[in-house]
Amino acid sequence: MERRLSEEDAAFRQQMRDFFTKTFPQDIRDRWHAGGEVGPDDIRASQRILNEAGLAVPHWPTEYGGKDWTTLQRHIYLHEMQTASVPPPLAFNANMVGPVIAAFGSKELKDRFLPATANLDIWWCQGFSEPDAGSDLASLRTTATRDGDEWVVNGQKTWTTLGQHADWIFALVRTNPDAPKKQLGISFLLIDMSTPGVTVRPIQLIDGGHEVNEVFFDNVRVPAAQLVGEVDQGWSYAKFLLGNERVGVAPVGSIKRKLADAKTFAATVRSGDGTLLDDPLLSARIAELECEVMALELTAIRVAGGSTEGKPDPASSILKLRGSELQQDVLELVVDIAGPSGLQWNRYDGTDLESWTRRAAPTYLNFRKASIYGGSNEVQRQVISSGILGLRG
Amino acid sequence: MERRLSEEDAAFRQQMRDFFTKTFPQDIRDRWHAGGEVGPDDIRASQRILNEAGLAVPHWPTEYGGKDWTTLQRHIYLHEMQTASVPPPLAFNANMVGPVIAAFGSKELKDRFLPATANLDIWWCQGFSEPDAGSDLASLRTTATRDGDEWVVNGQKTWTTLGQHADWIFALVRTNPDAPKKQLGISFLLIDMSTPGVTVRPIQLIDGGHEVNEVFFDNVRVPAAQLVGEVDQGWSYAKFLLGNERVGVAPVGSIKRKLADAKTFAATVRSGDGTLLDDPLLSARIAELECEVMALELTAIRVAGGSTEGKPDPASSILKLRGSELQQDVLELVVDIAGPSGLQWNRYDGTDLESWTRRAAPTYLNFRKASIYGGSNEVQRQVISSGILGLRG
Amino acid sequence: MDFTMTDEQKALRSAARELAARHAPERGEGDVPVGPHDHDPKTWTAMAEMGALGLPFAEDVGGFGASPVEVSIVAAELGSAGVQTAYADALVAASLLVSSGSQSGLVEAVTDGSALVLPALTEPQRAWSQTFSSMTASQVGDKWVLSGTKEPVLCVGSATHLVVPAQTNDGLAVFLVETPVVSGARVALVETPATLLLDPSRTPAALAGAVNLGIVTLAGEALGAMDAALSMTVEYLKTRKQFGVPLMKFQTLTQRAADMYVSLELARSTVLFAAMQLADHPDDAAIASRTKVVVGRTGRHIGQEAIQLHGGIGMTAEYSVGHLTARLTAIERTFGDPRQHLAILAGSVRDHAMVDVLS
Amino acid sequence: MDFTMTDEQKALRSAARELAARHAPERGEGDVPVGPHDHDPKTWTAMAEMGALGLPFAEDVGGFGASPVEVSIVAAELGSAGVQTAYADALVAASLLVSSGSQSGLVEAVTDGSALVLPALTEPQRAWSQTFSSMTASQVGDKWVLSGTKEPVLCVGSATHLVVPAQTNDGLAVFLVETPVVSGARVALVETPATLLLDPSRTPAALAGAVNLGIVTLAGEALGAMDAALSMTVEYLKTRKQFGVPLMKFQTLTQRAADMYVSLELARSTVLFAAMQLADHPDDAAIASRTKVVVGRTGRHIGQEAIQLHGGIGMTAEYSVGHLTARLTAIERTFGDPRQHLAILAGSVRDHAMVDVLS
Repeated sequence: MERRLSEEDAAFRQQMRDFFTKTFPQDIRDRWHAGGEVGPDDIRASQRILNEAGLAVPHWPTEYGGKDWTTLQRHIYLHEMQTASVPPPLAFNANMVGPVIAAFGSKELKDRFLPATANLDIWWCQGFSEPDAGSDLASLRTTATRDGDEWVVNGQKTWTTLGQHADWIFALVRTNPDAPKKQLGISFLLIDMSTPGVTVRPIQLIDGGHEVNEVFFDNVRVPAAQLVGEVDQGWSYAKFLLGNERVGVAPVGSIKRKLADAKTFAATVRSGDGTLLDDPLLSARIAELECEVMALELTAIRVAGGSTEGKPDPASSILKLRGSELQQDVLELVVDIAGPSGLQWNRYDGTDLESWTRRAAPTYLNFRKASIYGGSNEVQRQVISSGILGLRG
Repeated sequence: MERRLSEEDAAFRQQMRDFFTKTFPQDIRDRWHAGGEVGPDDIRASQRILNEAGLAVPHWPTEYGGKDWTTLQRHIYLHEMQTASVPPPLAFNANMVGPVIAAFGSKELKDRFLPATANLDIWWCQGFSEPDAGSDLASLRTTATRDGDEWVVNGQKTWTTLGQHADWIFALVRTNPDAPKKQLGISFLLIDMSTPGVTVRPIQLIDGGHEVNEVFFDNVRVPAAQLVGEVDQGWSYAKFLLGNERVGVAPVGSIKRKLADAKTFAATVRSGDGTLLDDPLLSARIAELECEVMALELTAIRVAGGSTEGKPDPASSILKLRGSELQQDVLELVVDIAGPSGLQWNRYDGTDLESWTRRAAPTYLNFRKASIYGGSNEVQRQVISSGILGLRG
Repeated sequence: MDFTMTDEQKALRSAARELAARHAPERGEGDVPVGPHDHDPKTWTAMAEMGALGLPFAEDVGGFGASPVEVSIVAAELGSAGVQTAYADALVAASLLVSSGSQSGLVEAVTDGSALVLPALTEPQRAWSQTFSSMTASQVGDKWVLSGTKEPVLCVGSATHLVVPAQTNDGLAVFLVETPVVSGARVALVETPATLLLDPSRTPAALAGAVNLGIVTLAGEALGAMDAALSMTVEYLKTRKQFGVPLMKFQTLTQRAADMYVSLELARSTVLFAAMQLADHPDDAAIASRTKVVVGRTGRHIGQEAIQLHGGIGMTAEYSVGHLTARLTAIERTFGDPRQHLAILAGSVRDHAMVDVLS
Repeated sequence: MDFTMTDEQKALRSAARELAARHAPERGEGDVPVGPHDHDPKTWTAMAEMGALGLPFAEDVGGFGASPVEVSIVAAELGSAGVQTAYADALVAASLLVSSGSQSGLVEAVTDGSALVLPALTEPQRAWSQTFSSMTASQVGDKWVLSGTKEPVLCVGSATHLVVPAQTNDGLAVFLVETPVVSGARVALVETPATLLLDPSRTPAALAGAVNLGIVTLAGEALGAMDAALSMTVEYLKTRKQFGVPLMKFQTLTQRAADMYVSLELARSTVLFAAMQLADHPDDAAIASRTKVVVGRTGRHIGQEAIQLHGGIGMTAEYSVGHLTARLTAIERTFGDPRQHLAILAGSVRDHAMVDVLS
């Protein structure tokens, strides 16, 4: 056991910190830090800057931009990026479809898609969930029927985050309705969103934003070459995508950034003769969250070290579960700190309210999603109880 | 809706308060208030004093000592008794077997048992749970086989509280092993503990006490007349016994007494320049518990008003669930207040520690039972979700 | 003590339920308003017509001689249907007008809906306080003028008058400002003429009573919102299938629904009691704080679990449950949040051995 | 940062596990000791023989040149087996002896087990404090004498020496008392001769370092106890049947077991890190307080749930899980409870923007 960073890792951290806080454009960071709905341009710009610096897809194979870092270095990279409020590489590209294509795609697919994916020249979105296939993803009904050199796709996906900005969608489709198990007979298909028959309908969320969408497929013709890996094997690629990654599962740096902001905010809210940061109950709550976030970060570092061997990993469920809870707790704390100033969150001119107070409640409400999307916390507990504890319900 | 007590109820409350705080012997109240393992003599003495005053079994039929009070009056009676630290009538007698005999027993059984039960001339214990029939009570295996005018009982009961002091046990026994459902074929039998073949083994609990026991039956011969109601109908009597009562399900008065004590204790524990009661986090915790206990008491009063029609009542599950949680929370608070002084809870002479500090941890540990015995909180939630919300798992 | 509604109260509940159903926001595909509400004159007129706006005030001052109990009944129906209004705020203002004893005409206009008088109590970047105002009041000749900023004041754009606590040389007093100039939710006054409603000697008790009335009104609304959120969740668990079976087959979900129910029933008892208690003792600050604590915690519990048990659909503006949670989130932080009220209660735990609810 | 044990640490763990198994309390039918432990000389001798008692101290002062990391490894094995000892207390005392620089002979006797030196830190009816002592020290000629009471001091009946913080005219100092007269767990000194170990200038840092070592030792023990409690619970859910099926078929129970596991893993990371951190910075009060908070909350969660998920059997002294919970309950309140440590941390939230664990 060794607490201290090696000289090499300490230098690495300094290098990351310098890049993110000195080289990376301040205006993009400021907008990201302020929160709220961020325009796609900043996300695109950020990823291209990162990619140019070789920092967009460090966990990919080296021939496609990977850096062969240790898991600790990847933690440091993410931590420094998040605490500096640098918009991270788009998860659908960097952490989802990219690794799947890299692991299971043909050489042709890799060469065609990976560079554009790393540079966000293609903006990907995810077509997994359906109205009747959420936690029970394997019940999906969107079909792809072979017709000559093409697949013909029909059906509907939902909860497609940022789908309105996307150029392409990676989708799970049922290619063999007669397979003996519903998990079999599913394939992983790459679909150009501009293909005739693809329609996107944004869904409004309770914070007023539109970050998720329904995507409809009506006889959408997809070249057969855009099927990743083997036909009918898509379920195993999806599982790889959903659970193979321990690093970055919990957004520790973002949570720490927000908790630090919360202290800054509390110090600006007058209460009695002082500020809210002088309130014993509030400062104790902050201290408690700092303890819990510290325990989460240490756990992220500790379990990241183990190997996943490319399999779904129950250890990542710990990080997803606790990470989403703590993220929600910190955002709720900010609503408490905003207090009455957070009660009016519609935009208007001529206000003395600071913008963080206006964003506190909708951001809190928006992040109730964190314990639902990407495998609900109930599913994560199930993975832990069954996969780690051996409790087979 | 009306908040104020009627003049009649106000007078009733004063009468109860006067009796419990002025007439009832102070020494018994002091010992009960101090907590810890209380000897059977105090329990017996208390019940006889109450019975003489007509206050032991007010909810029984009037011809056997009942008072025909309103549910609010019964709440007041219990509240004043508990806050005055008067040992309550033994639950096995007053709230369990007594009402069952009164409701389902023959005239002969009533006349034979109810007066002695009310006066604690017979000390009853409960023979329901078995080693393999806890939450799943209907799986019980203790058998009673008819032989002439007698039932021959074989088997084992467990978690029999205060069985070591008991004269009689009321037991659920399987009289028809071939019944189509396991809930059928169970009878409700009254057994003299001095009958040959009855053995009691005390079980030590984690606080060191011995309040529960195993009771073994080895060819115990029981006169057929001691079967309550109809043969094979015992399950419905047991359900009546476990759930027909809303008043007193949550020990509101006891919780309030202990929470008031906790404040007194906290005011005696020095901390910094003051006492623990000056600690903002501790006093906030106390205030929070006062809010929650108030909500519980109001709910007890509110739902007590409704009729149960003698059926198991999901509303009592609310009181059992929240009552046990709050009782445990308050006892845990006392451990916090005792702090380092509570770390040595073995008895020894020549100590400067007050006795409440010594009793804090074992009492807290002992009352972990509150959410397990008498229908675990998981069972109570099941009763609520199924019986009230209609969620049939 | 009796928690049963009288026939009159049941009739009031029916009327309020019918009103709320008629004015409930529409949901479905497409965008809808989210978050803090604007003033809806149609709903407000209907509330005035049914007498809701004057309910807790005596008849001789232009009210309808009912009590906070009736107010909480109406508020619960609004909350259950998701109808957001300035009801609590308007009652706070009206209570102060009534306390002043000098505004019977305006009270009448308030209760018939022709005037909308709102209180301006909160300040930018300042925690809730009902005893502090940085607004200053000074006398120019025999006229008062106010200077300072209050924000946010919800629905203020529709207000005809504001009731404003302001600091005088002698302490906090309460003033009436007519047709204030506002931007968005901000009230920035500069030497603005105002009428003295309550002088410093009468202000603390009047403000406490007014805010207590606001607290119990919002608690009633929260009760309705929680009721609706739990009902919708239970219905969803019964009908929605995952893995081929209804969600209610998953015990972890049904046990959590049971916990929601228990929380709700305890909150219900608290709100009903608080309304009865404040009817008799309008300035009982302890019951108001306890209600804020219990209802705040319960609203958080039920609101969060309602979304979680719904899953993704609970996040959408097309479905009511998220709106209910948003409203509960706002109510929890209005007139002080549970932490603040807990701190107030913590300061007085020495004053009593036990909390006595029977008297 | 690396959480992997070295081969030496693994060997130490094996040895400690073997020792703990040999000295674990027997359970089964019939009465057993419950609650606070007495000193068991056999276990203690075995711990001395394996070198546990001198682990964290430098070799040149009679220790074995290891660190709090190794201490926490040993403590976790004791905790897992339910072996209660004065290990944490003895390390606190030894740390103060080492800090004094004047007691190398006694340190040697402590590490070989021939002396049992315990700290007397707690006072009747006083909250935990490591900066206050009502024990007074005065000089009679060139000798020091102590007067005052400390209680409870666990295992004090077996102690050969006590280390006692006492108030001098110049501030808090630390003294050594030989063969104290005690009753039960009470140490009542009246003009008792004592040796000055640490003068007021050196006392605060030495006491902080000593108590931090005690905290991480107990945190290690708690980790082991939580590990054992969770394992037993999981095993019980797998094997115990209700309603004809194993308990693990009840999703509400398995989801709660998962939550226990998550809590445990976060606590594990915290304890391991705290041990490493204190090895480098023995007087880092913040990491000690954070560890108390995390481990205290987790011990409470796991201890309570372990009993609840066992049901009735978890309440009995025949079964280990209740003993583990009892021990976790005591550990939570030793060297300050989570509330106190939270209050300390709350006082310093301004001192840093974020908690930095990588350096």
